[in-house]
Amino acid sequence: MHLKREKALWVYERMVLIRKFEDKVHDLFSAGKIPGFVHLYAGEEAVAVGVCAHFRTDDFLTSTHRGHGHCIAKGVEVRGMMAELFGKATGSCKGKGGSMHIADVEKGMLGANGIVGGGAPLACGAALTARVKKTDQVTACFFGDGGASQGTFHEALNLASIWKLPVIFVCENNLYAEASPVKYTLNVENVADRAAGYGVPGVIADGMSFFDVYEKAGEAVRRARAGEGPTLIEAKTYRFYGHFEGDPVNYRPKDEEQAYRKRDPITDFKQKVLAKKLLKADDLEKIEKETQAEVDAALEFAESSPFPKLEEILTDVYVNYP
Amino acid sequence: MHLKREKALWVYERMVLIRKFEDKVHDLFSAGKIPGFVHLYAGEEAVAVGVCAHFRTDDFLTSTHRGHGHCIAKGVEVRGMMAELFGKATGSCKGKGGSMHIADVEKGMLGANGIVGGGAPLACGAALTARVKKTDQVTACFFGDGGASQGTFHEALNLASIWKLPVIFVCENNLYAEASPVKYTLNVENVADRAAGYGVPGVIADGMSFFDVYEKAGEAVRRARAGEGPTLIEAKTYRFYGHFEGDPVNYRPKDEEQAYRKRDPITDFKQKVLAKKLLKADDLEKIEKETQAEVDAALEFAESSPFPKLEEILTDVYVNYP
Amino acid sequence: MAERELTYREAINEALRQEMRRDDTIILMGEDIAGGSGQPKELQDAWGGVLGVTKGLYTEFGADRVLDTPISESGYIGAAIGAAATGLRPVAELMFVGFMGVCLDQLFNQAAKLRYMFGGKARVPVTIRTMIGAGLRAAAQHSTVDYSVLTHFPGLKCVAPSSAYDAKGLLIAAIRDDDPVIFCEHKALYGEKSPVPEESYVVPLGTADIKREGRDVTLVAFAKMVHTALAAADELSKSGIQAEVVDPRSLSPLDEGTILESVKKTHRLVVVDEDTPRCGMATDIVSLVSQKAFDYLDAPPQMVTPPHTPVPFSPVLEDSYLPTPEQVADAVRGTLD
Amino acid sequence: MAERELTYREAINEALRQEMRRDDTIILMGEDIAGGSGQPKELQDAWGGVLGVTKGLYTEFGADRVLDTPISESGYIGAAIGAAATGLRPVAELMFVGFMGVCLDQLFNQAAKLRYMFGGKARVPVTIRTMIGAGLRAAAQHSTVDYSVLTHFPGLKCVAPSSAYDAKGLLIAAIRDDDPVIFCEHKALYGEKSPVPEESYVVPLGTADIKREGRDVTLVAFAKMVHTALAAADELSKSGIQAEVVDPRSLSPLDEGTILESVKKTHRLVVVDEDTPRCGMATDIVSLVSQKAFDYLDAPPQMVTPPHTPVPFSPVLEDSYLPTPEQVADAVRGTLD
Ligand SMILES: Cc1ncc(C[n+]2csc(CCOP(=O)(O)OP(=O)(O)O)c2C)c(N)n1
Ligand SMILES: Cc1ncc(C[n+]2csc(CCOP(=O)(O)OP(=O)(O)O)c2C)c(N)n1
Ligand SMILES: [Mg+2]
Ligand SMILES: [Mg+2]
Repeated sequence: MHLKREKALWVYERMVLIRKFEDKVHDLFSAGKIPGFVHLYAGEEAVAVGVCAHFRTDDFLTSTHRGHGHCIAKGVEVRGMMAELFGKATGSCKGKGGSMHIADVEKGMLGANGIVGGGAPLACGAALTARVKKTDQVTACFFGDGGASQGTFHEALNLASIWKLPVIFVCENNLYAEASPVKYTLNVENVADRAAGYGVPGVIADGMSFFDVYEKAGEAVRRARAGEGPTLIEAKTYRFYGHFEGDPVNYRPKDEEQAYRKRDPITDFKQKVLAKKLLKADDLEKIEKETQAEVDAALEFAESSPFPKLEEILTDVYVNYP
Repeated sequence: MHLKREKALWVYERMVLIRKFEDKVHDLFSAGKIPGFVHLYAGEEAVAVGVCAHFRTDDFLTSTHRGHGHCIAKGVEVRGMMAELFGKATGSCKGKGGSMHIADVEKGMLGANGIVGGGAPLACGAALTARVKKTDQVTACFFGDGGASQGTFHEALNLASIWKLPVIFVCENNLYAEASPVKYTLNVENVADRAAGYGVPGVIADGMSFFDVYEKAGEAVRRARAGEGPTLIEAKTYRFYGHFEGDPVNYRPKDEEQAYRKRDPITDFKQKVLAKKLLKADDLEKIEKETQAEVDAALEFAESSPFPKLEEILTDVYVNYP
Repeated sequence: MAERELTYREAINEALRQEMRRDDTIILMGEDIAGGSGQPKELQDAWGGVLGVTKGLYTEFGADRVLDTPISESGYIGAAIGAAATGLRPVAELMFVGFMGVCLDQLFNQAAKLRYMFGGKARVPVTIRTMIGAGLRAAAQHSTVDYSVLTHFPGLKCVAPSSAYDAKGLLIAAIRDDDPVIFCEHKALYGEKSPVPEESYVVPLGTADIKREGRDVTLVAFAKMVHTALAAADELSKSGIQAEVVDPRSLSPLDEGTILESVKKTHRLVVVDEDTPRCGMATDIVSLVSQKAFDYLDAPPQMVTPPHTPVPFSPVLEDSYLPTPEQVADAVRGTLD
Repeated sequence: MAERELTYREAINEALRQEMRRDDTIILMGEDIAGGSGQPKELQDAWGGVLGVTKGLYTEFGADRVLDTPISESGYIGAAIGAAATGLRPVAELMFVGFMGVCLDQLFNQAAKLRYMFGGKARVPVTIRTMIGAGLRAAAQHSTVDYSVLTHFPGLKCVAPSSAYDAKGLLIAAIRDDDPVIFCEHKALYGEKSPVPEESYVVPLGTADIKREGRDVTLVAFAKMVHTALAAADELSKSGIQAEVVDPRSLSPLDEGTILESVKKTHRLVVVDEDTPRCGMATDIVSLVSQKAFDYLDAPPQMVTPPHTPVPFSPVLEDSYLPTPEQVADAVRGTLD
């Protein structure tokens, strides 16, 4: 699938921004500066960016506990995200949600989700809104290989299939759910094999390759916008860090980790766009600098922001409360 | 698959007993003698009996809201069942459960279930007991075409597949879930098509033919007893009455109903065993008389039985209560 | 001219119809709320809900706005929630409240918490209609009220009308409300009639109603138990005891003021609730009054509820499982000794 | 010789280990309760639960008795229930109580009701271990206690230990009990130490413990809030106020006697609960005492709970969301005015 220069710049910028953001968060967590349960997306950048490269701001996505990458790919600002991780009043959610509930509804990012499988029904709902309002908006539903065992995945896929909802179910199969390997939790080779049971196309993408995800997501998005219904895409990927920050990662073979590190999606993209002469080394360098600066600025912003006022505990429970 | 004379007698007796029981309950409900939500199994006899013909008393099954047929096929006594429908103290559940919760754990009948999909996880549990205790007991999990949309079906099938549990998932596809046709609730032709997504055999049986169900269930039971894991069997069938008693059944084409009535599984069995000379007309007549007498006696038993004492409200909540 | 009367069932149907005519972002979802979807036209709209409450709405508003769903409550109720967060105003039916166990996550972790977790940057104007209550010989899984649980969760609102009038006004209020509201319909009340204005009106969430005035004791009761309390009040009045019957109507938010005012007047409280007694609405009201009107109470507050058991099937058991007017009257007399 | 001390985490682990050695029908199920299942041996038993509580049990008892599960709580918890009904004694882990929404049906409609619906002809000896509580910056879906909901449902039992000693004894009692028991582990207590006997012992379900004696006010508190109440009692004793701290330990069944006796002695009640205030344990205890010990109360009973809101993420918010010893002490002083 052909990529225009401008889009290619955007793609590189988003992928690198995700990586630098996550690397920074990793360091901050290790230094004890960020509290809570934090799940990093580093290594999986090609998936979120490959899908969202087809998206408009008014398209939607639902995410998971591992949501930072989806946010950034959908255009959520990193300063608000970083402030959120610090629990600051300037965070995307005023510090009330934290990493597992980071969201930006205006940007179409309908929330990370602390419940595995929790987002799948919500994604059908966003798609239903588009259908009832007769727009051509599409919705992506990201979930993990672990999430593929949840009942909500099945229910949502069935619902989307019978109503031909414009949803793209994107399984990020990173081989593990916490410390459980997917070969233990599934009796089939591919999550995509489940699509046939719903009369829906099931597609496997190389989640370490932006171009492969981009191409397969492109067809899924086209189908969805055209009213042809949902697609299930399984992106085979890998997370570079542990399940959550603090995880000793003692359940993965070291050689497996190394092999995947060698298939870094950012390096892969870089090599390909340079080889194709789509972008120049200068472009890339500039982006690397700018994204680093953006992350640094986000950190400064977060650190210098105030904590929420205590009254904030009581607000935002209801829109209308007598 | 070959059937011995003794087994054939048993099969005919069970199928006819189910039919006569349900016909009687239908009349009793219409006459206002039985209260509550009552879902009749008439028309689907070949499924429960075709599966349970392979079963021992120490095998298990989980059932649905439409449970009378499963009970009878598993050997539960009809007098206790009838008394239960009347809410009498002599009922299988002392009158506390009623039609939707009829059960007989001693007979391996782990309960009708008022929750669509509620029995599937329980079936995995019974199978797990067999696995842990290293017995060769098997468990059948009956559910409807409507139940195939529930998350629990997916979760249970996945669990059974990875643990190779001795479960036979039996989908009774009677074309409707309440007033909703299966072609509306499913985007695939067959529920059995879902099996491939779990690496499990998916088999279609003619639910109006005892012999077809019997044969396919036989292989599934063999697999299960041998530790080869679960099977999904979809039996295409039809319910002769409404969804529940009182249903005007105004959502089904009349010619469809007639066509299925013509394929009555009891008539079908009768014709085949007579043609094969497996049983004689006398045998069948005797069974018809005896089962009628059994149902009549059950009714008399139920009607003459006392209601539970009011103290019964408070018992059986816990085994141990301080 | 005689006031027009509607049944509770008809009042709900009318509220839905009027609101759907007014606002085309309102859609309905649920199992067989039409019935026969996907069938030839003459077989469609066959049921209008399992007890006929939504009858005719499919015919008027069509398949785009009245959606029969597969049996996957997490899926379609979650979809209603997602649709609410993105611009629709769905009314989803959970056929029986006893099915909440298969979709609770979408209710209490998603609908209820999204707005808070997102720092106020989302709204979830969804209404969940659900049937509650015993009395139909529907046994343990189909007869609970369990609204106490839904009231427990911050972020949800929960209402339970006792009359056709309240049903219409509360449902319209629920639909227009920008927060998730659980609308509990007592299935034994569908046939109850009361005067119901034809025009649209709102019973604001969080407003209690005094169904009968009295000076001697306050009976706080919910849904069908309002009728039980009224019957008890009738009975008591024969012996000169004037009971005031307060129907909170809305469990969350709760109109604490009306309850406390009543108790400050009567000095006695009996709560009549169909939910089981542990951590339920009855304990909620008793503890409210005990904390905030302690000095006005002349006798220990009382609860009349079913026992801490599932709902039994047998008619004889079910009938004596539910609070009766006699039990309520006895409890009242107890507070007057 | 000094008494042996264990952490709350170690006490739970020891209870599981001792019971599993004693009874081979006990199996464990849960997500990553071993971790690394299906991997080469050296990568197995990697986690022992997300916070290490079940560490080493897989190594000792093997994959047949310690089962890692896929993420399908309805599926595997339902399987634990089905196994319990057919002859095993499973201990299943629901990682966080906030996940109950994805499996509640199996808990409240199946485990809780099977015995009743079947007229006493089934028993469901299953234990569900689950983590409760705030304080770890885990935000709205991973920080609730919500045991009030589980206490509400007839047929379930529910316990919440506050010390390592109670944790071991209550877990052994829960496992041996023939009814479904929800065993709530407060995640902020895992590191708390107390003397724990090496031998097996039982803390019977339904027995409260007086964690501190006093004559002036009764503090009823649960799980981590027992420590908050004890801190408040320390503080109050400086000004001569002697608070009695009652830890019910078991929420259902509830030891009403010990609570009522204490209030009859002190004449004052403050309930300290981490659950939100509507239809919760706090209202349950306040209403119990108001009904049954009304004449002994010299002041309105008080509740100290978080507000009716989800749990906020931000550390500053979360810290002031939870009841503090100061708030408890203030509430106590309020009852003494
Ligand atoms: C309903 C539910 N069950 C369990 C968990 C705990 N949990 C959080 S993330 C996770 C693993 C998810 O694995 P996967 O879906 O593969 O996503 P990944 O972390 O690999 O991106 C688990 C078990 C949860 N958050 N929600
Ligand atoms: C969780 C749940 N949702 C909805 C219902 C209401 N209900 C009872 S039976 C039924 C239809 C079931 O259809 P199917 O599974 O095909 O079984 P059949 O009645 O055809 O035998 C429905 C929707 C229920 N009992 N439980
Ligand atoms: Mg994964
Ligand atoms: Mg069906």
